[in-house]
Amino acid sequence: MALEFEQPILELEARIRELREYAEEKDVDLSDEIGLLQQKLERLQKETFANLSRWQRVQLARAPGRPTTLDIVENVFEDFIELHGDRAFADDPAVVAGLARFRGSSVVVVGHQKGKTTKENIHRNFGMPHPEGYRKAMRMMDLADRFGFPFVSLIDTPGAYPGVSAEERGQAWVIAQSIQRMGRLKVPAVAVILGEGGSGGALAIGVGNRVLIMENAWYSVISPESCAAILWRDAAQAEAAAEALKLTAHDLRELGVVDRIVPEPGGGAHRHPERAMQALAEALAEELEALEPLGPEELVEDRYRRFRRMGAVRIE
Amino acid sequence: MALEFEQPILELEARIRELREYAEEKDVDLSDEIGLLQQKLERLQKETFANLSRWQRVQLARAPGRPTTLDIVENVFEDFIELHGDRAFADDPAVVAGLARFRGSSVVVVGHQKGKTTKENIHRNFGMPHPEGYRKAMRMMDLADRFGFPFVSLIDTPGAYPGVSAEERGQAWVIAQSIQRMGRLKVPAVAVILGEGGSGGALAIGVGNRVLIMENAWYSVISPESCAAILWRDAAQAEAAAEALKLTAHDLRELGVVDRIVPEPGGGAHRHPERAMQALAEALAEELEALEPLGPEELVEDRYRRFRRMGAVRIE
Amino acid sequence: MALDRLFRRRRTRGGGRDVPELWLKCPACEAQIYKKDLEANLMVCPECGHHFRLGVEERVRLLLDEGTFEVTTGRVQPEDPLRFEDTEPYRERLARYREKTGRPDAIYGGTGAVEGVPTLLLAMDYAFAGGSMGSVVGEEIARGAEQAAAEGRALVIVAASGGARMQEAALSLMQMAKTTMALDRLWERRLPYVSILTDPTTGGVTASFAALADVILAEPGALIGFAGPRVIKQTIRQDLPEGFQRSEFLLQHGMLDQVVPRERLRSTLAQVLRLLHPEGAKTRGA
Amino acid sequence: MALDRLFRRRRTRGGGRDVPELWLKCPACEAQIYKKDLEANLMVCPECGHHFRLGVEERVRLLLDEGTFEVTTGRVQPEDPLRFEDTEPYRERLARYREKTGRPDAIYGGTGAVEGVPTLLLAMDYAFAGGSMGSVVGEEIARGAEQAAAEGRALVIVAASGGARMQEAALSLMQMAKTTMALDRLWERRLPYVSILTDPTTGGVTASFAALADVILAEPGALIGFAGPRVIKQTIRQDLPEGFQRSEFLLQHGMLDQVVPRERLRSTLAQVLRLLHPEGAKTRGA
Ligand SMILES: [Zn+2]
Ligand SMILES: [Zn+2]
Repeated sequence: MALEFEQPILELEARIRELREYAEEKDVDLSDEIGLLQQKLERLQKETFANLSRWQRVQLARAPGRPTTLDIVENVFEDFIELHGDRAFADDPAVVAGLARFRGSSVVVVGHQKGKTTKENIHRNFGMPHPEGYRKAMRMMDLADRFGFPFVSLIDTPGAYPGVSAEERGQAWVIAQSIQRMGRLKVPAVAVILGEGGSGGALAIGVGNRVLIMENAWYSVISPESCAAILWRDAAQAEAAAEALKLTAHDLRELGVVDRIVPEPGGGAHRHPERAMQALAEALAEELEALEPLGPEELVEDRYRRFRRMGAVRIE
Repeated sequence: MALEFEQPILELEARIRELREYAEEKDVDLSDEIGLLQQKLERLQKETFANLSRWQRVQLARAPGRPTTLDIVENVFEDFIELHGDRAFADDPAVVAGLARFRGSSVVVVGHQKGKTTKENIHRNFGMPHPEGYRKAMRMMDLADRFGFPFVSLIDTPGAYPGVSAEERGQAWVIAQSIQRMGRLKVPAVAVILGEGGSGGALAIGVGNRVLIMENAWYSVISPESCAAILWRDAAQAEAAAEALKLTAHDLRELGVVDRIVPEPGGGAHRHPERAMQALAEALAEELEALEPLGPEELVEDRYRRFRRMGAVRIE
Repeated sequence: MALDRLFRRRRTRGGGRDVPELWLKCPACEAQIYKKDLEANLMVCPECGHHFRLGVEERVRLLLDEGTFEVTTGRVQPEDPLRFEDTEPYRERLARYREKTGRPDAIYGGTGAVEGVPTLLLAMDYAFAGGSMGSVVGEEIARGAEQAAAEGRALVIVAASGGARMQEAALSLMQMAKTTMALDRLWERRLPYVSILTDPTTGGVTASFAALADVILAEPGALIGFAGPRVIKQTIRQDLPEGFQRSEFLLQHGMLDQVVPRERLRSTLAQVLRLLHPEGAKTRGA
Repeated sequence: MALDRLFRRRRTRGGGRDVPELWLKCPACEAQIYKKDLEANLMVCPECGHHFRLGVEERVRLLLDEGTFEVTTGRVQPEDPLRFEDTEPYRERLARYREKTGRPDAIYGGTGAVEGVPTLLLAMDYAFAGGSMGSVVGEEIARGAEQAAAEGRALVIVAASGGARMQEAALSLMQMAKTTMALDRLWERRLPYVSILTDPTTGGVTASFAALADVILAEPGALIGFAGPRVIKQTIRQDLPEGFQRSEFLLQHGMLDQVVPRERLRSTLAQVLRLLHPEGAKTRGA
């Protein structure tokens, strides 16, 4: 299950664990040896994670064990109650939505949801929503506006589902509508890219006044694999595509696409989800507090200005 | 095709026609005889239509040849352009919607649509909408509000379609939403019951500031046949049920459910659709003009007050 | 509230004449259930979880904080605007139902609190003319929404209805618009409205206020829909799919927020109201 | 406008060197068509009605009143913010397309009138990088919406696009939000926006401004969707249904207002704009 570049770290960790057990069992003092290995481990981890390639980050972003929307609503928020359905066609398990309390106040939360097992993943359609999922999200935006609650979206999808049923029910239409609806929110909106930020399926709930990204998440117009398949005509060139797409948190911060990077603990969020979620909670609290003074019209205008700036052009 | 109580009138008309042809052919003067028969015809028609039973009116309301939504958008309005689809699932041919010009100004029009032939009726589902039809209607309400155009609805349905597919896609939900949406219109809304006003399927587009009804139309919570089947346990008692339900234009005017009766020409709208449509055009023009001075909030409040009054209760 | 208190009043009243009804057969699993056990279990079959219908007084006691309830319904009385008569005059039917239920029409409720959240709770009474909505039900709901808005209360409506009341014809139909539009008084004040759908909720009630809540909860296995199953069967001339128009089916089709077993209904409702009601939504300062 | 004028300019320019292209084969009915006949017929196959792609200059001439057009696009130039390189550097691709089309990016248009209604018309150029939307397309559309709002014009956008431009990655994606949000400037002023979908309109263009118009028209037989047919085929590992993702399919599925043959496109657009634009909507006083 471990990623290739994680192997040396995991092996070192295993050796430290063994030594500890041995020392305890035999009642000998190996603290010097263990201390040295610990230092070595920390160095290795730092080095590995300081020099991650973009493709390695993509792998981290997909690593099982990373905090998902359901983890976050249970751990970062309180009193979460899930609300189901789009009131039109179906409930989409690839999108989780509901009400919760955050630092004492009610908020509306919507997020993509992948499964942690194959069975769950099939149920959740690997986090790829159908149109119903986005309609559920829009219903939540209505709810946030109706009650004046901040809106928090959690993004983690390879993309909106590219299937016949989704096309029949207007996948493009509903993504466009969701972008528009979120842009019009009269309440503070913060979007967080948790893991994968795959194209329009991610952006549909990504129109925040602030857009945050976990340190090892990615966000782009297309996945590296699909990009490679189209531009290189070879999906195996995904690594090159990942480099070219500049899809990491740091790239996006530089491009002005995201406002803030939520740091992940050493080894990545999948190895220490609680610490990752704590960092997220703090960032979220700060951003929501910063938005509090803005009135409804100011929030809409702020969001417009934020996205109006995006892009790189030269005016002749 | 003629209704039973129309037979004597139709026979007399046929005789007059024959006499005319005979007189012309043989070049003889039968004007006295024809004049007498004409007088008799007028008397008979007046008598018949002055004493129509409620059940006879129900039959008239269903008579083929009455002006339908498509007739009205072509004849009462100008420049009609049909707009299709609910932008979510399907286009419902049982509901026709679009933009048009009325007395020089743009309006949004929505109406139920029955077919004139069996084939057309199958295509139009006998004027019984699926949820998509009501979503299309709501989209038109959005359009009316967006541009500040008056909203005109034309009601002619036995009811919303009672089938599995309609239930699956939330028939009750969408009717409720349409009632709510129409209540919130910030533009003048006039509803006209053209023929059949069957229950929630009719009311869904019936929340007008003014509700007009064609003289021989009916409007009730249930069709006479269904009512008879439930209360009398015998659908053949439809005539008795029609009487009990007090579902005619005059009954409804008395109950305060409708504001205005649009008179139909002698013999009913199905025999002289152009004249019926002309009367409708005049009534519509007057009602829209009367609503013109009201502002957006006043229109919402006016609609609320109108429906808030409805009902018969006693406060102890 | 201790669950065994829920039916205290009825047990006290009923006295010793209940003997022939001591045992009931569950229509779902056919188990023979001792009536007191059923009542102690909130009228939920202990064997299979089948939810029996719950009376409106029991419903109020189930959902509201002890000692907070004050009835507001009952002053609005039905009329017979159409002088309707089928196999029996409408007036006589009304009198019969009044006799049977002790109430003037198919709705009961009032003000109270749900875990402290000020609430106006209305419950439709299926025992009165199948919970059908005529002018009285419509008027009580409109008044309830207006009062809740004026007093800063959440509105909670427990639906149980065969639909609109035929004997008031077009006037019943108009209640769909009246109740729906009255809900907007809550919108203006940002007060929550929660709808609880119980067995059965169909016709004009589903197609108006019941479907328009901020949060829609339903009891398990409840029949919920627009057209009744018999009508649909006649229309399509086919058997209906298993579970069709039941709560779980509606949840899958996106119409409900949650299906909540009766034992968790009160706590779920309280959680929703605390999150949505202005008094609960911002506790930062508290 | 006389239809045979539409291609006048091109014919004049092309001169005598067009000889090898005098005949074309219709991809739908395989008929051999004389090129001049095709052009005179608005690039619609005279045999089967198949709509060939129409160039952006021809599109402008087709839709705007003669002599009213003033180009507004062209000042916004592309950058290479990611220094993107696949099998070819993005800069070189851009230069090639500029060479080929004579335009800096995949959009062309400006101000004009449609049967008198003041309009800002933008047409996406499929010949430039498959009409893909990068920063320039997004910026031109945002500017177009803002200018239309400021000047009281209707906005008309003719879409033709394979989707977002991969070589600008996340910045392309952001154009979906930027263009969508810019449309709200028209809302505030009650100015109409009409979207015309032509073959093909997919990906991020469909899933943003193209799907959000007051009225959505499409040309017959155009491929319209979110995911491309190849991607979908890979996903479901089945053949796609006949007519899937074509205009007529989308009309049936409720996504379009009308499918309009090219010969009626101008008159239909004019009718919609006259009904929606403030200058046409109230003629009572006129
Ligand atoms: Zn049981
Ligand atoms: Zn051809």
